[in-house]
Amino acid sequence: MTLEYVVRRFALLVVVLLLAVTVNFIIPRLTPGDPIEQKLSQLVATSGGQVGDITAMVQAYRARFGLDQPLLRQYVNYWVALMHLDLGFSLDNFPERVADAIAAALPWTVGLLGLSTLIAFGIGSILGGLLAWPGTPRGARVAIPVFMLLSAVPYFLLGIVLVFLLAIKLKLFPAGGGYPFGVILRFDLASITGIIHHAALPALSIILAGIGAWALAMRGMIISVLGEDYITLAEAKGLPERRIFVWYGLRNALLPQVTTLALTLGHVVSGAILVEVIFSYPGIGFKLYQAILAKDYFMIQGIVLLLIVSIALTMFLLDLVYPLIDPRIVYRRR
Amino acid sequence: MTGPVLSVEALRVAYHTPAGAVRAVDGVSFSLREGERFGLAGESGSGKSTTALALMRLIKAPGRIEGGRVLLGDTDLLALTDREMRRVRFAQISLVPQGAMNSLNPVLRIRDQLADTIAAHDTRVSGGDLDTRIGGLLEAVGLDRDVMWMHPHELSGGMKQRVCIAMAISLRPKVIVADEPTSALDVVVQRQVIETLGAAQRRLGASIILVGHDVGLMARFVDRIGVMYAGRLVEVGPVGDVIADPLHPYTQLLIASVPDLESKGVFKGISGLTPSLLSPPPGCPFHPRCPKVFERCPVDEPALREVKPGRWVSCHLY
Amino acid sequence: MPSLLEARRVTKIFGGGLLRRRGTVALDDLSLAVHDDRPSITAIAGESGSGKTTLARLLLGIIHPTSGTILYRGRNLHGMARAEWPTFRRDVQAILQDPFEAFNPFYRVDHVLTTAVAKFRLAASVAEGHALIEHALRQVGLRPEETLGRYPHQLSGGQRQRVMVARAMLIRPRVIIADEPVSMVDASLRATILESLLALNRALGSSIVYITHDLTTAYQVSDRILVLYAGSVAESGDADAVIKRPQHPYTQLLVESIPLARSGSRWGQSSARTAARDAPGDTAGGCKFADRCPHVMAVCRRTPPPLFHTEERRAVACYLYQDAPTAGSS
Amino acid sequence: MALASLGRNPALAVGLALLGLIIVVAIAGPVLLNQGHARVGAFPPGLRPSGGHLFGTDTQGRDIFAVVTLATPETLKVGLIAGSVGLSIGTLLGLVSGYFGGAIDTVIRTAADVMTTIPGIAVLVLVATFIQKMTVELMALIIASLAWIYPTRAIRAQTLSLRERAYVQIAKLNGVGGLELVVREILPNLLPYLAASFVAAVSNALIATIGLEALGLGPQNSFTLGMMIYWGQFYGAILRGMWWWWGPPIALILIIFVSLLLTSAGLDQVVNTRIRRAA
Repeated sequence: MTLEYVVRRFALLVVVLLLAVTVNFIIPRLTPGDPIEQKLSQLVATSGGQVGDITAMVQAYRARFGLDQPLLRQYVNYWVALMHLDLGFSLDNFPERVADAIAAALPWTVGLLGLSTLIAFGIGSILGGLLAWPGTPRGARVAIPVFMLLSAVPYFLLGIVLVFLLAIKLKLFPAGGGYPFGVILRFDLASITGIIHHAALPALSIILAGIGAWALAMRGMIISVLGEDYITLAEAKGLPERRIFVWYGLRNALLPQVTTLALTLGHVVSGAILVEVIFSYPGIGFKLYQAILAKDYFMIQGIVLLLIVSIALTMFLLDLVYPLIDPRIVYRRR
Repeated sequence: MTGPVLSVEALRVAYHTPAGAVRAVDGVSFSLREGERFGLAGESGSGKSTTALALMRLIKAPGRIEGGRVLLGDTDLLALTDREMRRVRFAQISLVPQGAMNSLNPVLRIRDQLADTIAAHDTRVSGGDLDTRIGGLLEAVGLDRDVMWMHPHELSGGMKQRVCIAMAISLRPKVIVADEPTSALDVVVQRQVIETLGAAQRRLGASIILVGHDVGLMARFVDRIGVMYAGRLVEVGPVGDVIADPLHPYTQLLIASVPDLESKGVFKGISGLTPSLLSPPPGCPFHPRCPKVFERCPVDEPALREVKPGRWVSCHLY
Repeated sequence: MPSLLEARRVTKIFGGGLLRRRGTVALDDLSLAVHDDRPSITAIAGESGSGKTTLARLLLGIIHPTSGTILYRGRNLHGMARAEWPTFRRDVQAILQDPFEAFNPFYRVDHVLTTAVAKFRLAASVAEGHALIEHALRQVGLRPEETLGRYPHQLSGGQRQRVMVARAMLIRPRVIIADEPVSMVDASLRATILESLLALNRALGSSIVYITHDLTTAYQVSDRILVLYAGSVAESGDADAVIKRPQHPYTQLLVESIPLARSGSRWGQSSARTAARDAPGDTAGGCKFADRCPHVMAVCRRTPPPLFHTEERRAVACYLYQDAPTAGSS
Repeated sequence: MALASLGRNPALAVGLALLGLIIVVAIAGPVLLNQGHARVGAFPPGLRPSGGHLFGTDTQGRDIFAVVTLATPETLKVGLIAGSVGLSIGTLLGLVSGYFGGAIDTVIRTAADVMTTIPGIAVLVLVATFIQKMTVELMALIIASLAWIYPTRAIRAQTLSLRERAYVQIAKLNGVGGLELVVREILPNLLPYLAASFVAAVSNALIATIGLEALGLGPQNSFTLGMMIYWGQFYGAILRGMWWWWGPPIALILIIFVSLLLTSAGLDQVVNTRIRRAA
């Protein structure tokens, strides 16, 4: 686990980015039919009128976006555009650029997903640790099946149940959306409480489902740590229960738990996206859902690319942060 | 002659496994005088380590201390509440663990692991003079002061065991229990670590219980030795006498099977299988493998009796 | 007559990948030969990290040397065609250290014996094979009816190790590499295993390479002892000479550290022995034992000492004996 | 021996029992059911659950009980196909790279590492969007294209550790080599891990399927539990409080996942006792 480790992880990041961009570029071109042609024919069908010769319109559009050039050239153009953060235009509400749409949705997702995942990870890990700790009263063990149930159900299904119970039946929370209707968002108390009020249910469903999974994972790790010799010596030293639990138990069980976080990031993000769909929460997930409905191909490509890149970057950052919590991993050649 | 520092009376420990109750320690009694080095020798499955851990009440499920008393001075450790026991641990009776390799918390610096031991019992000490005290402890076990800023993975096996010794003497306890402290170390480092333990113990005036299977090591270090077999003490006495003139047939075979540098190519072992602790043989547990077995042996269990001054044995021959 | 199995100037370096400058040198220019005509028992003694297990794996052909060659009947082992390996396997067998992991938990203990009989075609019929197995088990002090048909976890460590020796006996190899065969077995049970090793040597004429960290059993079992330190031979010679009159300072330290039951001084009287470097220093050139050596001289730190032949069949890699002749390998 | 260990392993027993029940219902259901009830307009729309219609009807008059009975086998089919395809590829790659190592191992390991980083949903969305006519079988194959990652990593890790075991060395010394060694010595000890990886692969596949369907990317013309939820949400059943439309599919999905989780927890116990017994 030395400098070689860092270089290997960075190489992995680069490979992932290359693959993501390539996959993103190729898949739409593999499938039969031309997205633009479909979009135009769909427009024609819905608008009912006779709108001239579709094929001519398609040719003009393809020339405009360089789609008539040889594949390799298009690939290079795609990369060049990416460098300028230009993800092309949204087919659905042209001339909006994909990059701008994503930029608008990103903060909502980062806020909702980032916060609730961290909360779920923190609370879940501590509860899971307590569950396995012999010091905890026996009664707490009843929580295990509850956590099992929670971790079994996919995030967004929990979301549906919460919407029905807390929003429709008890009317405690709004049933969807990110902020009160018709409110211009400013940094004032009203908007902030509005946002929090709307984010409550989606966040709750991510947290509840997340807590179950993290608690069970941590419980398993604490059980294996309990068998270690340094716990026996810590007890032999007469240390207070709390210190053993935190500095000897949790602190060591945290290491594999962070690795699991890094490995399951993809799964966590996927779940959260679907929560946004259920709550029509204005984040990237909901944008993706709308883009799928409207067959807005370039928007879909942009969002998918962003997801892959952001997760790969986060995993790389976690790998860099890891040595801070595990002294055995050292970059400098000791 | 002041009374014994520690006296163990009829200690019993059993592990409740799905296959039944394994009687790991089945009525062990011995006493420890001040400053004395007492060796608890036995092969695997004899119950020696379980006895050591039971003294510190570190037996975990499915193990349970079933009975007996452990008197440190005049307090019975087995009767204390968990809170009271926690205060006694390392302050009165401390432990040098067997697997030094992973007995130190891998994510904490050596200083923090010594500091929390001291702070758990002596909350007045803090900051500067805590560091000087820790530095002194490390030097007392032959380590450089700045080892305290290192993490366990940066130390060799021998150095880690020395840190454990420093921990064990940090609160000046009356009794140190060393559970096979050097079985994982190479022979050269083993001697250095044992001599360090001996010097630290002598300077502290504490008594030591050395648990182990290496009879040679016992001969070089302890004053008195107790030999365990199938969860019971079968012989106790001054180490020189026991090795020169072993009384119990098992001790005789055990000492004979220890290879030495005299007789070459001649091997003496003990035939038969180690006894099952789930259903130990009736009467004397060694009778199925004992060359001197006679009709009484499989019938009733011999008690540990003092057959000669200072020489205890549990065998019907005497 | 070429040697049966030989390591000629073998070096093995692990790691040393892309970024790490140089890997760990497990074995450094070591030579050892086992001859077929006069079966002998050679002990390879050394602390953990001395490279003794690496030597075992090299001799068994499990790993490749970084430099130097492993010779089987004079031919480079790793140059041989796959078809010739069964004969090598028939001649060179092993007894491994860990009795608990040497048996596949999925099968009964018989599996390891019946496979040997089948693969090496030791018996014409099943009945004959069974008889061979029962005979081998009795030779190592085990009753077949108490051993065969059982799962590994139903036998004790000592019993399992004896089944391993029986496996070697079945195949009647020319050389057995015994890698710490008794280190995980209680002293009282070692006798039968060490006795059966001697029997293998005397009755079946198999040479044995006995690898151990315990000099006392090395003295008990072997004719010659090779003391390894940090991948190189520190001293080699007849067992009596090496143990009773050790010449290399490291061997002296090893012998002096052995706790003997019946003789020797009391330990723990003198002041605490400081933890002088208790691991081999990675001094660039020079003798690797220099940091821990009470007789270290200037020359010791410059170039690694060659093997000096101080007496008949005796070699010591130490400048204290630099006036003795040096002549090739031990 | 198997029954005895089930006794001491309640999680596995309950898990397998539940799974068995679900599979029986999934097979028997469509046969016993009058499939006509599931057609549009079969009954008045939006009926609340009642004696005649256990789960009421949806906005297009389909009897929810009938739809759910038809949907369950389809969803299970996707999970099982994707799971088994994923497992067989994963086992093959895991065994090859774990046992033989070298260049092939680096290739497989890097591929698995890279694919783990990429969130499954993103790739699946991309692929599913561009497929015109989605069917259950096609859905299974798309998901199977990612289902091999987890088993490959799990089996490779296990093979690496088993390969170093002393009994494998002994087998080599006994003259056993190559494929025979893998099959006779390594594979038997892999069985509990294979079972655990299969359960994991199936549940991951189900999560992916239901996720895609919730985005409307599932098979349009056949009933699956995920699509039921999608159409329910699409027609505002949640906002209009028609809990009997999306309730049953969620309940069934929950039961399926809980049974898979219990089975994998039970298998972990089997794996640990085997290790404890071997150690």
